[in-house]
Amino acid sequence: MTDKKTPLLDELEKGPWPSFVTEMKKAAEKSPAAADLLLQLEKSYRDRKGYWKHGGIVGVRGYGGGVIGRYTDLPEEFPNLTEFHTMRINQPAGWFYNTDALRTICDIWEKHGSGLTNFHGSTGDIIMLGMQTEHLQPAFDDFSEAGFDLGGSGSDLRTPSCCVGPARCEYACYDTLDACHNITNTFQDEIHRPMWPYKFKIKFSGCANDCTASIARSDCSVIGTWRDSLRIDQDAVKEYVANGLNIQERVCDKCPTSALKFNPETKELTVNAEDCSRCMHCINVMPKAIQPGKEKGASILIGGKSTIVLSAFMSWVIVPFMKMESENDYEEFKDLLNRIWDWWDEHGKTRERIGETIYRLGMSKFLREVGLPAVPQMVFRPRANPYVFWPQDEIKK
Amino acid sequence: MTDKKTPLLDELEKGPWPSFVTEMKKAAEKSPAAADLLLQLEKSYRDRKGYWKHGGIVGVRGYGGGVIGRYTDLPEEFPNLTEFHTMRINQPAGWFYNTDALRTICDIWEKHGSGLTNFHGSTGDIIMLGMQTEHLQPAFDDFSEAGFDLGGSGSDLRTPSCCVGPARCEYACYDTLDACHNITNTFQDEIHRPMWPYKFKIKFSGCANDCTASIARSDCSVIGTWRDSLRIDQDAVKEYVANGLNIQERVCDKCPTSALKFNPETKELTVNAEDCSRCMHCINVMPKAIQPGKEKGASILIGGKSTIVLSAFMSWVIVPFMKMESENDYEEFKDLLNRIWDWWDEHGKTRERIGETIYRLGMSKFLREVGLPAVPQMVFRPRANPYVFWPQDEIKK
Amino acid sequence: MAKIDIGPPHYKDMLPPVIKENYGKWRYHEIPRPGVLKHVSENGAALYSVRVGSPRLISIDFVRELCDLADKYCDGYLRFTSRNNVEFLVGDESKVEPLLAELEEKGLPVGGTGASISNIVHTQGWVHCHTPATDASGIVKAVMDDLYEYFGSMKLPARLRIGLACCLNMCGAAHCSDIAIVGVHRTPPRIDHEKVQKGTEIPSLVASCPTGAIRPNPKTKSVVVNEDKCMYCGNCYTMSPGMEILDAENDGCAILVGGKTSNARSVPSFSRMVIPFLPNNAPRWPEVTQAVRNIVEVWANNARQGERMGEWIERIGWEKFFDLAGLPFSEKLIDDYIFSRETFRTAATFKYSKN
Amino acid sequence: MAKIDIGPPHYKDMLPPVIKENYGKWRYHEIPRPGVLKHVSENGAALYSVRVGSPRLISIDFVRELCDLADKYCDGYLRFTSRNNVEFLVGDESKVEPLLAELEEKGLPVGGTGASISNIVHTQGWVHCHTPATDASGIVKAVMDDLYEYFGSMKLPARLRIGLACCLNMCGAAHCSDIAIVGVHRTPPRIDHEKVQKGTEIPSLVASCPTGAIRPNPKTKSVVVNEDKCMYCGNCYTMSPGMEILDAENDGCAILVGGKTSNARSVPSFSRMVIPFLPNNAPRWPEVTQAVRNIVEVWANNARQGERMGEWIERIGWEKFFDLAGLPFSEKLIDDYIFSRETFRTAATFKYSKN
Ligand code: SRM
Ligand code: SRM
Ligand code: SRM
Ligand code: SRM
Ligand code: SF4
Ligand code: SF4
Ligand code: SF4
Ligand code: SF4
Ligand code: SF4
Ligand code: SF4
Ligand code: SF4
Ligand code: SF4
Repeated sequence: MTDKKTPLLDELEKGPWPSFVTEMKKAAEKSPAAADLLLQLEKSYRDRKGYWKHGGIVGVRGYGGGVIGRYTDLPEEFPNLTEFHTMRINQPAGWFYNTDALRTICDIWEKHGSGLTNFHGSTGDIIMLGMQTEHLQPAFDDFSEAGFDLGGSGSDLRTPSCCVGPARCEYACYDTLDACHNITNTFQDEIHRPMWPYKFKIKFSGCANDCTASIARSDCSVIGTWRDSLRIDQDAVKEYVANGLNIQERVCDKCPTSALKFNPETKELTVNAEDCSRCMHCINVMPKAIQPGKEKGASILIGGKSTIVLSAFMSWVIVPFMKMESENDYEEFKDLLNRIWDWWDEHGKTRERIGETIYRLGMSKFLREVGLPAVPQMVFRPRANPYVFWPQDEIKK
Repeated sequence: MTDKKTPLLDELEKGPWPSFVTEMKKAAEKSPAAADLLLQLEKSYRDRKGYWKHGGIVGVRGYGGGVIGRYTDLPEEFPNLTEFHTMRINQPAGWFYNTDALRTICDIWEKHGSGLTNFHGSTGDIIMLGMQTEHLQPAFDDFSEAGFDLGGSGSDLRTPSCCVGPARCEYACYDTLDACHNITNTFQDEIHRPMWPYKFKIKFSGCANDCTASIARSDCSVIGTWRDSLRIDQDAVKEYVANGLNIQERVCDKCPTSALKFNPETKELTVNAEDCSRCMHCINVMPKAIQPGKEKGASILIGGKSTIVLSAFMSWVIVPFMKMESENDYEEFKDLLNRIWDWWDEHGKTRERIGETIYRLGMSKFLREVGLPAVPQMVFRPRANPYVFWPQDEIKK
Repeated sequence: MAKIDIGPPHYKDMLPPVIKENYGKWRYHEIPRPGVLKHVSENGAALYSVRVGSPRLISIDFVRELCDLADKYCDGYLRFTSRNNVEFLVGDESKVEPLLAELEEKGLPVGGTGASISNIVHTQGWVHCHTPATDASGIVKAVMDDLYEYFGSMKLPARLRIGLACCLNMCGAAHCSDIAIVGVHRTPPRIDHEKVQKGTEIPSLVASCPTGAIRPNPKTKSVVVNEDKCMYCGNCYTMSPGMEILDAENDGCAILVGGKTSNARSVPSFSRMVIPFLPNNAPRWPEVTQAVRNIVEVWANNARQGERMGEWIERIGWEKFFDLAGLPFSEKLIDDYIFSRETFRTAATFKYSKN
Repeated sequence: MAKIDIGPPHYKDMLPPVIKENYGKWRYHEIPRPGVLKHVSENGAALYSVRVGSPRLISIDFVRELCDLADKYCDGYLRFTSRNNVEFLVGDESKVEPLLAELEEKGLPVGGTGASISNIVHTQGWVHCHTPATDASGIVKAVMDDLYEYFGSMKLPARLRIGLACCLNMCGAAHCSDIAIVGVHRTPPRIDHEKVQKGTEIPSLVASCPTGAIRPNPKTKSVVVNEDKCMYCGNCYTMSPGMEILDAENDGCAILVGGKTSNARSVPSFSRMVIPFLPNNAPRWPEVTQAVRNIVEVWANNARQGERMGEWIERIGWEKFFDLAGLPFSEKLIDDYIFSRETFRTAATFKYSKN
């Protein structure tokens, strides 16, 4: 199989960055489908277009999503790609693995699929790339047996994901892994059975650095923050000074709220906590000297998504601060999600993301109906037009 | 007449700011219409609503606009307000007057109208407030005789206006009065005979301080600027320093482009002309030391308007720099206006301002069809979406 | 027949000698005292402009009085400003003091220069318009009385420009003012079918509604309004007398702040709503004057020198402004119209509010 | 039958001992060398994370190879990052150097930390999707080969994040990246009426078009496209296989720059288009790699330390960026969609361009 010629793709085995072509060739050694994939891709490279048929609905028992059906446009040329579906496997929170688990995945995939995979897909799943319809159920059975479950696809809750958080990051303001795992488990039905106007994504970042890019990539972003003051260790500040850091220039001058004062005489750094917007900049530059505050939690934002249809949206604040420590806190968050989903279910058009529904119907309606108090933290600035929808029960009749 | 009671309005004769009620009472001494106006207004104050009928079209021979018809809702109670139209008189450029001219206006108005007036209306006209239909033509005849003409109203070019400019301001980068006068005279037909989708306003400001608020108040803003470098007089800089001005803080730190460097040793102030965006701030603070450059002209902006319907728009740049010195330069500007008006005429919906038409159809279409080259100065930043309308003659067939 | 299309009189005929001689030659200016500008020309000539507040709605007697003063002190020339103040153009320095004295005697306020509150750009209101949600001149008088000290002094952080429009047509173009007072309706139009049937082109009326709240009703040959969709803009009333929008009980004013039009330092900006409604308590609108004074003073007490209202608020953050001004926030202040998206806080950074 | 709805495995089972012991107790970190993070916990323990670039589209053999390494150096644990890099979690400092040596031997690149270019977030492209306007893995390989030196070093002004999406669905969520490479179509869909008639719900198809370019055609029981209104988003193709949008001749890539998602210093921002089209010159997309390198180098040579791409451009102004990068400007780069208004320069302030 692999001795068929792929001159264009071979070019992509050159150069220092690890080559996906090499990976495909490795897979092609063992899998006729992977071998055909290599050839179809070579043809795509030659012709500068893709050769996959449009869509196709396949799945496993008990699930409404988790599998993306895929069929080649050229079944005669590439018979092993006649069916070449992907299966989305929900990753463990934080993308941590022990090698046993990984090897098990590999073994299952060797048995049922092309041997090609993405670690990970853009949403966060493990992508099992390319399998036949008849293997779907057995592969799922094996994954389930091994403790793995499907991720989301279609108009459902997509696989939530989270940053490395407290597992390895000193900035984490809440336990992103625990929150992600807990909430993922609560919403198994929502993940596995599409029932909404469109997809819904949740991402958990432990602080405003937002290492999951949640604000751009998820309908609901949960971003760690604190309510009190960041903490400064003055000895460590002096150490940074001694090591040559220009604190005034690199830290104070770049603080977006001008909340930091550095005294070059005493070499003390002080913060006006009321002004600090917890952007993380100073902490990023001086992690040994500055830490988040003690009263930690998260901001909840809504509406992030990419370009189609109304343009890309970034999520915006709907709850400035929510504790994220106990099961009770999670309940509060889940309760909010349920209210939002109910509202969206009632008002959303087909293929309309939550952000688009809120945009179309207005934040004031959304807030009133979902039961969230309006606060100035939700907006960069108030409305410039005077087009207030006045609740008619507030006016004189 | 005036002994009828106006207890509410009388309250507005108290306090230090000159009172319009006092003015109305003065007019009421001589004009029964003004007297009735006082009483109707008192009623409005009591009932908290206006008492004018909706609209009404009246005019003078040869004109399509310039007069706003107005009729009271309560002709029986206020018979002298049965007809109470306003006439818009085109002010001289820069709102300069000699007293002869002003007295003549007063005399005509004493003869034909209520004796009440606005110096000036929000667009810039002299507003002759309140006259009967039968007086319209004779009043116009008298104004014309005295060298005054009507301003705009309806879907036409509205009376252009300009800042005091070179008449009294050291910042003026072009002759705002001459430009305004010249262009007003060229477009007499456009001012006096409504023929467009909607109104169109032009305002001339001599520099970026924009003392006519043109960017908010006109469909076309002509704002003075320069192409070379602002000029700094170092002796005058030293004088400011001697007088205690903190140049670093009040001038350099507030320059939006950080184009200014102050050397506290030599007390020299220097500018990086390439970076300067000609915002006027430094000149405003140190007018004795800093002057606009020598190669002067204007930026042309389009689209300003207030709230109705699509929200308020501010004008935006369509020509970064145009000379505004000679009749030739004016011709270039007028030619541009004509192209814009033609385009708007063809594409605009009824009651759609030019800014709204461009917004609806897209800047790229507008620029292509009006023949303006696209330059980055037209936007704060490029598009965030990839939704390019690709001219189909640029693609391969 | 009278001549038409003659255009306005030539401005050159309206310029005092000192200006004619120094036209385009002005070199710099000073503000020797509030309300007085001294412009000095390249060749040393000086012009003193004395700025005087006007109620704008004036009688011809007032104009004649101005003429008398101009004849006496200014060679018979004066001008008006883009904010409807009068400017006496004094070429002879020795006449400045006497002019000021006579103005004081006449009760005409001198001011409006530099870091002051100038005259309020405003509109017709109940005096002459058919769609007002509030009066114009009355509120202006009440507010200027209340803020009078700031017209004749220059003790504010920067200039403060107030605009007033009596309905959403916004003839006062208040939308880019440091403080905007805007007349607002709060109830949907009440349809007078007879009037609609009479003079109104139904398709244009339907098209005039920005929210699509109006549908034609072929049966009545009139229209119906979906009241839930209406945001009381009054545009339908502008199109048709049958769409009665005035409602004495519920009309009033909204307050917006933080706009500017100059390009100095920061780019021009829109005013933004901070109070959605205050009642029309004629004749002196105490709620409005008090709200405006509060905002002015919070700014004056907290902004840095040279910082316009909006520049100050953008620096400290709107959430902080609401705290400092003690103003309640509500969902009414959150945009829900076409360009709402750009106002949403698409960031995890903000300040906490006290309340 | 297999158990369903069991959810993912518990993350706790996936954590190495050093993390379990110090979970939530990390105190600070250092980057001893590019690609290696040293996290120190409150009680002094240290964890070394060695970050390794991956092509993301990998074989199970590759995964097994990673497992071998993890078993050898990391007690059998590893993780992947949100940008698809591999992280070896080394609890024992003495194992760091040997691991690095073996990685080097195997040709696995170590880097992506701090002021570097990390892995490119990307999508399926021709490998597995049905709507791509370009390939994904191929461009990523070509660009990363070209910018390789910036992966393994930290000499840039700040981190640089590249995202790639092979069509406007934007599965790479590239819209907030320092540099975004986006597959774009440039021709309207060609309708296969038979396919439309077969499986497509016509009203949904009509509704899917953001510009209203699609109208139903009751005669053909299919639709017609107003080609002038089409901006080739491909949303109709997602809805219906009959709306063939792939066009080998005219598909290609657009380049957008200046986005970010972190809230550090400046708020998150969208990437903005600076090159509307580059051709699909497979296999190595030289126009794309060259354009990306140019942008990276212009930024690297001009930005201040710590300044992200977008922060730098916003400071100097986009007009200046086009000058410095030597990129032509055209009306294609000016927004004409719903939120265009906020991009227009509503100010008289700007810098002049050289060209
Ligand atoms: C596999 C994956 C790309 C990858 O290579 O990683 C992917 C692949 C597809 N996406 Fe996606 N999307 C993937 C993450 C995303 C993301 C990024 C993210 O989640 O962070 C986005 C942008 C963020 C967002 O949600 O807005 C994204 C926005 C879309 C859209 C546009 C949705 C929108 O509202 O604008 C579509 C179109 C649709 O849903 O019909 C889409 C549709 C598709 C489909 C199913 C094609 C289609 O039109 O039906 C693609 C299947 C490709 C294939 O055959 O394998 N995909 N998709 C990602 C999912 C992997 C995973 O589960 O981990
Ligand atoms: C007199 C004046 C207010 C004043 O007291 O100064 C005025 C008065 C009226 N304006 Fe105005 N507008 C006046 C300046 C403005 C301005 C300000 C400006 O020009 O700088 C604006 C906002 C800027 C703009 O153009 O967007 C303005 C925006 C409107 C609008 C909304 C137009 C829009 O596109 O949003 C309308 C409604 C309409 O045209 O149907 C309107 C309509 C009206 C009408 C004719 C009422 C109507 O609905 O037909 C008002 C007549 C009042 C009356 O009976 O006296 N007027 N109008 C101003 C004209 C005086 C003059 O000629 O000097
Ligand atoms: C007379 C007038 C022009 C006219 O043709 O009538 C005028 C005249 C001057 N303006 Fe103005 N401006 C005039 C309306 C405006 C407006 C329009 C408005 O208020 O509606 C603006 C834009 C306001 C805004 O941004 O919202 C305006 C923004 C400025 C600025 C920029 C201020 C800033 O920092 O934002 C300056 C510069 C300065 O004062 O430092 C300026 C400066 C000046 C100077 C100093 C120019 C000069 O060298 O002669 C003049 C005296 C200013 C003063 O009063 O202290 N002028 N100026 C207008 C007087 C209106 C009035 O009666 O109060
Ligand atoms: C491992 C990872 C989280 C994960 O769960 O996988 C991670 C880990 C760290 N991030 Fe991150 N970030 C990770 C993706 C991100 C992303 C998302 C992305 O790139 O798509 C962002 C947002 C990017 C953006 O703004 O467009 C991100 C924005 C940051 C920032 C803010 C940088 C800035 O100034 O804008 C910091 C702070 C810093 O580095 O100074 C940060 C800091 C850190 C620290 C230093 C946190 C810590 O103390 O441990 C970690 C090492 C950073 C490094 O590589 O130098 N991390 N970080 C992700 C590594 C991705 C990769 O393989 O390259
Ligand atoms: S988002 Fe914050 S807590 Fe999470 S990994 Fe990044 S820096 Fe750490
Ligand atoms: S976290 Fe950000 S806002 Fe707060 S003090 Fe540090 S740099 Fe300033
Ligand atoms: S706009 Fe400029 S030139 Fe005109 S009066 Fe104002 S400051 Fe002077
Ligand atoms: S005019 Fe404005 S941008 Fe130019 S140097 Fe002066 S302050 Fe800076
Ligand atoms: S703002 Fe409205 S009410 Fe006031 S004058 Fe203008 S159109 Fe009339
Ligand atoms: S008031 Fe405005 S929103 Fe309400 S029906 Fe009339 S036009 Fe429509
Ligand atoms: S970006 Fe488009 S082409 Fe690429 S994987 Fe997503 S849907 Fe498919
Ligand atoms: S490609 Fe997009 S714009 Fe064109 S017809 Fe299809 S949905 Fe409409």
